[in-house]
Amino acid sequence: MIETPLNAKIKGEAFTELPLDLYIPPDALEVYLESFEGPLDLLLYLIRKHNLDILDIPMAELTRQYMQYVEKMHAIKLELAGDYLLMSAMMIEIKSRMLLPKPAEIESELDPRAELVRRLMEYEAIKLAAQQLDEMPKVGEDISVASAYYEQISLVKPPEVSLEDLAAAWRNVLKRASHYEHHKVGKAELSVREHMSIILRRLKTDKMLEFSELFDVVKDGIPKLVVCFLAILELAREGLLRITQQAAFSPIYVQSNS
Amino acid sequence: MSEANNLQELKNIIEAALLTSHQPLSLEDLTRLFPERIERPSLRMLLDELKLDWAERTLELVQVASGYRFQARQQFTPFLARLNPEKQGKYSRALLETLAIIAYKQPVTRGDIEEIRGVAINPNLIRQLQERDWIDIVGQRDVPGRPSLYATTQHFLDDLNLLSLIELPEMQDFSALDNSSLDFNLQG
Amino acid sequence: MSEANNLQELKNIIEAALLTSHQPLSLEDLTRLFPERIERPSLRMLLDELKLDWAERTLELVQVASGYRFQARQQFTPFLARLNPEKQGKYSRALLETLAIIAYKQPVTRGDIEEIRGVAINPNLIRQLQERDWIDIVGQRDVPGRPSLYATTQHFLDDLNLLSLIELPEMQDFSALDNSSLDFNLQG
Repeated sequence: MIETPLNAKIKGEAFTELPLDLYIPPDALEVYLESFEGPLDLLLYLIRKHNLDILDIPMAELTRQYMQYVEKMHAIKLELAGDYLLMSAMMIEIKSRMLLPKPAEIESELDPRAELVRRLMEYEAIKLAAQQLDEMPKVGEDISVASAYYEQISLVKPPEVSLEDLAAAWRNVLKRASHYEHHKVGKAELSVREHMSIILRRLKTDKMLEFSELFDVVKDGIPKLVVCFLAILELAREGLLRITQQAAFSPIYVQSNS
Repeated sequence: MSEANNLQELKNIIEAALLTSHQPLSLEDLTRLFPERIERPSLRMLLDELKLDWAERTLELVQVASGYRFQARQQFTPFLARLNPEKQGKYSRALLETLAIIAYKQPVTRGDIEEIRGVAINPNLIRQLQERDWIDIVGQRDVPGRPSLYATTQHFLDDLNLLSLIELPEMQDFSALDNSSLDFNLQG
Repeated sequence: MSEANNLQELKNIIEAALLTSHQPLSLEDLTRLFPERIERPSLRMLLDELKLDWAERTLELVQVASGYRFQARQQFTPFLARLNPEKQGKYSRALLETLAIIAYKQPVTRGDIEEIRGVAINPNLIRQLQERDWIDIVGQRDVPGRPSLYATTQHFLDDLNLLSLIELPEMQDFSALDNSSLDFNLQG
């Protein structure tokens, strides 16, 4: 028995059971319909749910059921892939071919449903195979491979990376993640980020530092002091360090949250 | 150095190499370890011994598609899993089904995959599988547009702990039923 | 289970973890292996025993800044080096993008990188960058699992001939510049 696995949460509650009949809680509808991988998946679900014989599909019944779901998808404006509509057309065509009286001489012609049945079975086999692949232990998940350390003395130099390579790689990342506006990085942010790493490194050796120790007032110019201060604020905001003070006017301490 | 000592030394070098390599080592890789020539039967014998040496220990020496590797015995998996909390999420059904089609029907084009699944495929899926080094392009089909043919890699087999594709779980290929039997049932 | 058996079991779990870890494991990491609480003195004792167990073997258990790791004994280094006659290849796109994200968005966790790239990241990539000494761990984020925070190193700047990260190519549309509050000269 194949079921459509659902990994859905609705209003924080896990929603794992498929509804038993066509009534679907309104909130669940979208998640539910989205959980089908395509028209074949939906058809297989309907066939299994209504206990239909896949080798002798009642086309009228299945088409009616299928159209109901497709209309629901349409109604909630789920982006309805053309694939679903194409399938409707194909099913209606099969149904009508079955209604036509067959002249005796083409009696031996293939059942109009044969191609659909073949595709459903092929898809079902793949669906099962996919589940099996999912369950197999994999390196990095359930299999841990030996990887002890060794000192590398490489005879050949490792690949070089130029500034252009790096910039191109970053542009690629941005292009794909264009919805992450905040990933664009300007010089101001870069200098803050650099100082964040510098401060974290210092706090790795000295677990706790007095706030003022993080600033070299004599050597650093004002801009650098500002950047350092911004870096501390950003680190605190991201929860990477803690700033503490016992009492008013007593020394302020900075320590790593690590 | 006596011959026994020498063999023990060779075995140690192989062990050190396998314990520090993060990918499987083939017999060919292993021969590269030594400046002098070493015959494959000797290597195989040493590997067998190594396997025995470790029979009762925490790792086991296994052979996968691209060679030999040490891996932690299954019983440690639940403990080791606690070390890496940043687990990668589950794979989507779309990705798994695409992978299954490539694994069982290879070589296939994107069109073949879409035909079997009945839906258009997100190009990101293919890219994700390629980045994971589980599939790659093995050629082009000689039809208009010359679409790429995808197949699974050795690395895919390694990651699934397999020596060859034959070891994949058998697919319940209903569609392989020949048409005559199908025909018979369909008349009903 | 007798106590002796139980201790042996704990030691085996630690051994399996250390042999399969891509990076040194701290005492804190090691405590995470076990569902039940384990005291640090007990851990230290087990690590000492493990060290002794391996005293005559191919690897040695050593303690480095960020924790414990198994490493191949020096005598094997020249042999292992023969395994990787790396052609001066090119780094993969995945590696370069990972490096770029660490450079521009540091400090970041592996999870951050995966989120930005939208695909799972191969742990080997991180390891490769660490072995090249271009990135290192500067802390842990204070969330469950305490994932490591990666940043670029001084060595990375040296290799790219940079004095500071600020010299990285700027990646912001000038038209989009609107944080005039930070406009004064930060390049100092």
